[in-house]
Amino acid sequence: MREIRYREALREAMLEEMERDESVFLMGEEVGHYQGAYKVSEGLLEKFGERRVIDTPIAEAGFAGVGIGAAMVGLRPIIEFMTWNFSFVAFDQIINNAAKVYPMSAGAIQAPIVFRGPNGAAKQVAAQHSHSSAPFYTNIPGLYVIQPSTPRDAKGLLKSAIRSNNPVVFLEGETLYGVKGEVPDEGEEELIPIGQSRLARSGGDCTIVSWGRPYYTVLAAAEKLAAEGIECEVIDPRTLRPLDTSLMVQSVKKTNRCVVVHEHWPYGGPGAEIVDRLQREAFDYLDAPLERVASLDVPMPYALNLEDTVLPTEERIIDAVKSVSYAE
Amino acid sequence: MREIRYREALREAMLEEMERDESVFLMGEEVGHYQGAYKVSEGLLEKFGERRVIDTPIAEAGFAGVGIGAAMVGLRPIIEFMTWNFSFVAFDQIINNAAKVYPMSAGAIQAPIVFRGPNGAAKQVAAQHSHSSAPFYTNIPGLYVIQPSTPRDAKGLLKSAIRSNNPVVFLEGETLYGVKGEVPDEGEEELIPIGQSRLARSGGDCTIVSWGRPYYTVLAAAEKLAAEGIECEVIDPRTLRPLDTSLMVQSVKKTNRCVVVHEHWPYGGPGAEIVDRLQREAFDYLDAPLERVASLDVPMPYALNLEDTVLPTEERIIDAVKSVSYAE
Amino acid sequence: MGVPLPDKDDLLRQYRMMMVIRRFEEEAARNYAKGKIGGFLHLYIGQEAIAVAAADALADQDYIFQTYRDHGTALARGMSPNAAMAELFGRDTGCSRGLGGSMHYFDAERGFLGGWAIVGGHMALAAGTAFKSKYVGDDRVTICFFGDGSTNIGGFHEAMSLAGLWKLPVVFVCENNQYAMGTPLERTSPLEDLSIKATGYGIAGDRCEGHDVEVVADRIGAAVERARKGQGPTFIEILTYRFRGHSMSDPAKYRSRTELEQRKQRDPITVVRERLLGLGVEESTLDDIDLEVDEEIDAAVRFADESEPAREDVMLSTVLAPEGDA
Amino acid sequence: MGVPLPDKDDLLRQYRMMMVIRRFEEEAARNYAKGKIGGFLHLYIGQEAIAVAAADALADQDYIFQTYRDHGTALARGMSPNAAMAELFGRDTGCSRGLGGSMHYFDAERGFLGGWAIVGGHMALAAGTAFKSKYVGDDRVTICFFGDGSTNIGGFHEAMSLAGLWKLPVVFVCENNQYAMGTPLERTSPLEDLSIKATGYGIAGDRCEGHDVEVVADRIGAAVERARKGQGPTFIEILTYRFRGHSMSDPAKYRSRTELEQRKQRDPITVVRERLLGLGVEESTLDDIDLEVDEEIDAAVRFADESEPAREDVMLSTVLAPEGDA
Ligand SMILES: Cc1ncc(C[n+]2csc(CCOP(=O)(O)OP(=O)(O)O)c2C)c(N)n1
Ligand SMILES: Cc1ncc(C[n+]2csc(CCOP(=O)(O)OP(=O)(O)O)c2C)c(N)n1
Ligand SMILES: [Mg+2]
Ligand SMILES: [Mg+2]
Repeated sequence: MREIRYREALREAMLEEMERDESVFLMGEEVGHYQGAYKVSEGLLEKFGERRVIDTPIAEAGFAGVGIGAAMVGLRPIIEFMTWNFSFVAFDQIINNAAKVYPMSAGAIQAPIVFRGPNGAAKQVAAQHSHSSAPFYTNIPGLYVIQPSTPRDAKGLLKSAIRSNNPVVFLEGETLYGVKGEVPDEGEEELIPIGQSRLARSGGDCTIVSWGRPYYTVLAAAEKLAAEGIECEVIDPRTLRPLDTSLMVQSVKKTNRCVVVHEHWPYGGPGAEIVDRLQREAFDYLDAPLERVASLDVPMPYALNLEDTVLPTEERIIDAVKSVSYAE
Repeated sequence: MREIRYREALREAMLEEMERDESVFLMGEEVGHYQGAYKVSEGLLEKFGERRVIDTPIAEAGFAGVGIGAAMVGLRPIIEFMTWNFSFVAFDQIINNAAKVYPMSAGAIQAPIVFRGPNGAAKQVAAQHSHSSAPFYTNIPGLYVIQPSTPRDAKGLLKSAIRSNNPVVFLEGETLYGVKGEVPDEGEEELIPIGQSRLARSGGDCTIVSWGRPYYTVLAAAEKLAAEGIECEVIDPRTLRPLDTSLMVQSVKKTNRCVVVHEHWPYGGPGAEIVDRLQREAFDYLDAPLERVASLDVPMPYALNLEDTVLPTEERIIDAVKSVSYAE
Repeated sequence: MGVPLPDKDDLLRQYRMMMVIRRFEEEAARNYAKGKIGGFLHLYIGQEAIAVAAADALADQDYIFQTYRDHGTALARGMSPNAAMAELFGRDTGCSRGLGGSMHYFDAERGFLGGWAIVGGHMALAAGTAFKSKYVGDDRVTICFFGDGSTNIGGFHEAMSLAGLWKLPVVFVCENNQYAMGTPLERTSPLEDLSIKATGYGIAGDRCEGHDVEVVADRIGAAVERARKGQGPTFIEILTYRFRGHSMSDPAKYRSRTELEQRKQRDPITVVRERLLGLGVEESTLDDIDLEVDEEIDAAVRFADESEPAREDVMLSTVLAPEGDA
Repeated sequence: MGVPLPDKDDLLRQYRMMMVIRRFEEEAARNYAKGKIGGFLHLYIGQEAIAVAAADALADQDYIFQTYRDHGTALARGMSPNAAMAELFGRDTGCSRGLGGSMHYFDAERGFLGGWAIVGGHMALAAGTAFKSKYVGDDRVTICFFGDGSTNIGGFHEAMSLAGLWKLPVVFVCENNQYAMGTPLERTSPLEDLSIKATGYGIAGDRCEGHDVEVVADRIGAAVERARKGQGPTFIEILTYRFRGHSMSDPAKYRSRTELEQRKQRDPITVVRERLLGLGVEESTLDDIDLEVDEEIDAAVRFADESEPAREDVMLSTVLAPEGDA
């Protein structure tokens, strides 16, 4: 295996799928000539030309809709939102068109489309540019919602998303683009199935479920906790909808406690859904209430000192693990 | 107390507040000359004139934004969405403007605005017109989200919402508009505080939390269960954000079990949030996992026979209560 | 404009189809009153010439998008009245197997791509199918219908902007029936002539009366031809009128009886009937057609009524498409 | 156009303000490089004449909305460089107490109502404050700035539609700096002249060059006057250019050095400086102004640097406004 960055992993996924299937194209703001606002699509225009790598005007609802329409008649669009914050002007297209055409037509018309782009806080980009969108999209039947934490998952899941016959919301992370990780060597194609969680770290004392940016904070916290004698088992759902709780339940049956750590706001969303599912599916095994470490319930402030407190911190994670472990 | 319909209760709230405060106005599609798509605003145009009861073109993002702008400089708009389904084209205005201007300006500029209209399924209006919007709006800090079940709550909470200095998402129900209930007599002003739940029925065996349309199904189910010897305590949160769990926790400490019944889709939302909070706040008192009865996880079908199965049914509620009660 | 005028047979065929639509919807209204049909039901009565003209102007492979007011367009395109009526009755034999209802007709084989109920929401989809035609180089044209009330919403603007920029093979047809629900156009637009908006998108604009099927076919035909030749999109405003309320729950009190009566003078069906009589067609020929249509629609009602209800397993299995080899 | 030409003193004042903006942003860029400022930083360098002209055309009570490229407009309106710089440094003394940052400047007392970062999202807000002026009958005018790249999005369309329909006292100023991030206008618009779009909304359209503060003040002034007289909104396209990249992370490789150099020939500051010299103002007078401005901006940086960081209690207590007597 080689080590590449998350950004490169995404690019490879798109490149391979575009080479494999002529019906796949990439559309969005600055994806072509500018090489992508975050350089995820670097080089793709040169390789595939303006027909398949399409720069758009600023009209998210419009080009999301164009993608859905094209998908309805056989193409496989990848629609890049420069960030998921801008998907909110296209929210109706996703909930009412992408997620509805297959069911409303009773299965006559599919919408194989991927909406992707960076999600969540970057660094100091403030309230309008720091949304974690998973709570909005995971509620909606008819969609898949994927949020990969590692380069390998990013690549393998994006490839699966592009080949899926259903609309996929694919949440990346601006702060993850530079993360390096192992990815299968060239020529070794890996498709990671949608809807399977992954064991990221083994441990018998406490289960932590986490994904996206805080996933790395969790891994760091787990090391510190291990040094104090608390071994955490870390599970990454990878796909948020449909949610695969099998590994989580298995783990909780062993550890008897669990902390869910996520970047989105506390109310509802995958965080609450995971708690809901686990308290039901592992009720008899829980020695402590399920805890959550979420972003603080405030719009993201600009100042760095505050942003750092809003996002899930190592300290808050460690405290939560200790609290459910009745430690200290 | 007199009995009036939910629709009339809302109308009275608007009328009284518009009489009281010149800065309150009503804006939306068909609110004036047509007397409201669902006749909630009937008579208001005649009473207040075109200056204060404003028919708009079909441009939800536009008139939602106009309302927010007007609120920023001292007016108190009531923006009617003909249904909340149409708020999705205005989603960005609500999340990025209404909910953000006060925090982003560090408290310099308020946005006292009410967005209101019918939410959830009506009858056979199919997939694009049957959304339950609470999961989307409750996630967002900076908003209040209110979903009253009874005429009295509708009136008292709408009045509070109009007087609030914050943006309020006010979710009504097309199928609730005709519901009759007691409301304080004319002249007896009642402001129901935002953020207080209400005990709707007392019982010692099982707690049920419910609101909106299924609230009535729950009350009916509770009668049937009572006949079988299971006494349910029913709590209506009324305000979904901020969520007041005090009565729920108190009740669960007594009944040791709880079922949450709601119209929105199962993944996340207030349903999961309530479970999350209760398993934490009443962990030691739970004799069974918290159960949820939700809308089925499908886009709403048109056919009535199917719609009836998608919405929470009496049967599913009774089964859930029995299941957490380990009955039968 | 290069499109040949239809001859007598064409006119007869068009007459018949308009009658099918009219009678279909009259029966639908009756069955709505009886409680056999639920939800929203938006009738197209008065606007039939547009659907029929458009169907004539299009080729078999073309794509069609309509709003919730979609029965006429679907029937004109060739959807069977049986499948259309069964959908309204919520039956498994319906064109959307009872899952879509009146507002969400689909007939994928005929390129009828819905039935959409969010104002402006379907317009970008139409730009999308046109985009696909450009992408793969087929010579399909997409036609997209919407109302006068739909020209203020963002969805309209973005679809027009992208179609204009990319010169997509799409025809945007604004069926201006003067009202958006209860709101007359003059209360939502400072412009009386909506086709002026085309200028802002650098696309061709056109405008015509909608009661004469031949005129409409001619004008839509010209736009379709432009699109097919790669000359880009057209925005056509067609002036029409709906004789019924916005939907079944609307008594349409916002307009005068006189206005309605005046408009009924230009009932597209009467117009074509009179033209046919003028061309020497026997009254009895037309009456025979009427009878035949009556029977066809009655049969559709019976078919719908006798069909199996929509199925739960279909509902549950059509939330997500099966995965397979992409 | 009814607006008197500014005299020498006015020009000197305008020159000074343009220098304040220019130097402010140059310092901001420097401090961004030093890591004192984070997030996105969009510079207005090259466009200063517009902000200064607009400030002159407006009355004290008027309302202003700008995009994320908001420093110039806020400073021209009278925001102190101290408060502006402290905001970039994320300090409690900033104009948004460190919560907003570069993209979300607010100065409610001066009617500067943000600093908005979603393209098109603020335009309806501007229609809203104008709506309020009509509602209460005050004679305030709202001005709303946005870029050339913002004319394809729904938010633009809906704001223009409503403002046109209701004849609201608002002036929409499109600062056409030729690029939306890396995309030149010709790749997002089939029209070269964006002001044509005004026609589709039944509102007044205008278009002018943006490097000459006097011309811009004149044209915006006329539009403001129209709005104040109740004659409805105006859409003005002002042709300008940004000398820097879209934001600090953009090296602006998508344009040629020649193009940039050509545009710098029409630097609005040089233009006004030369005009002043032509009017007989001494070079030394201008140099004195420059020095004064340098000191003012240096002081602002010191002020920012020495200020207390943004406060957690402020953040937590400004999510929701306190309730009280409404
Ligand atoms: C975004 C949105 N807002 C509101 C509605 C409710 N609504 C349905 S049809 C309609 C009127 C549309 O009028 P028009 O576009 O003229 O079409 P017509 O019904 O006359 O065919 C309205 C307001 C909707 N479906 N979608
Ligand atoms: C809805 C939305 N989409 C995308 C973006 C990302 N974005 C920020 S500025 C910008 C370019 C805007 O160009 P223009 O309107 O010409 O303004 P300028 O930056 O040139 O002043 C883009 C694409 C955004 N902020 N909002
Ligand atoms: Mg109409
Ligand atoms: Mg620009």
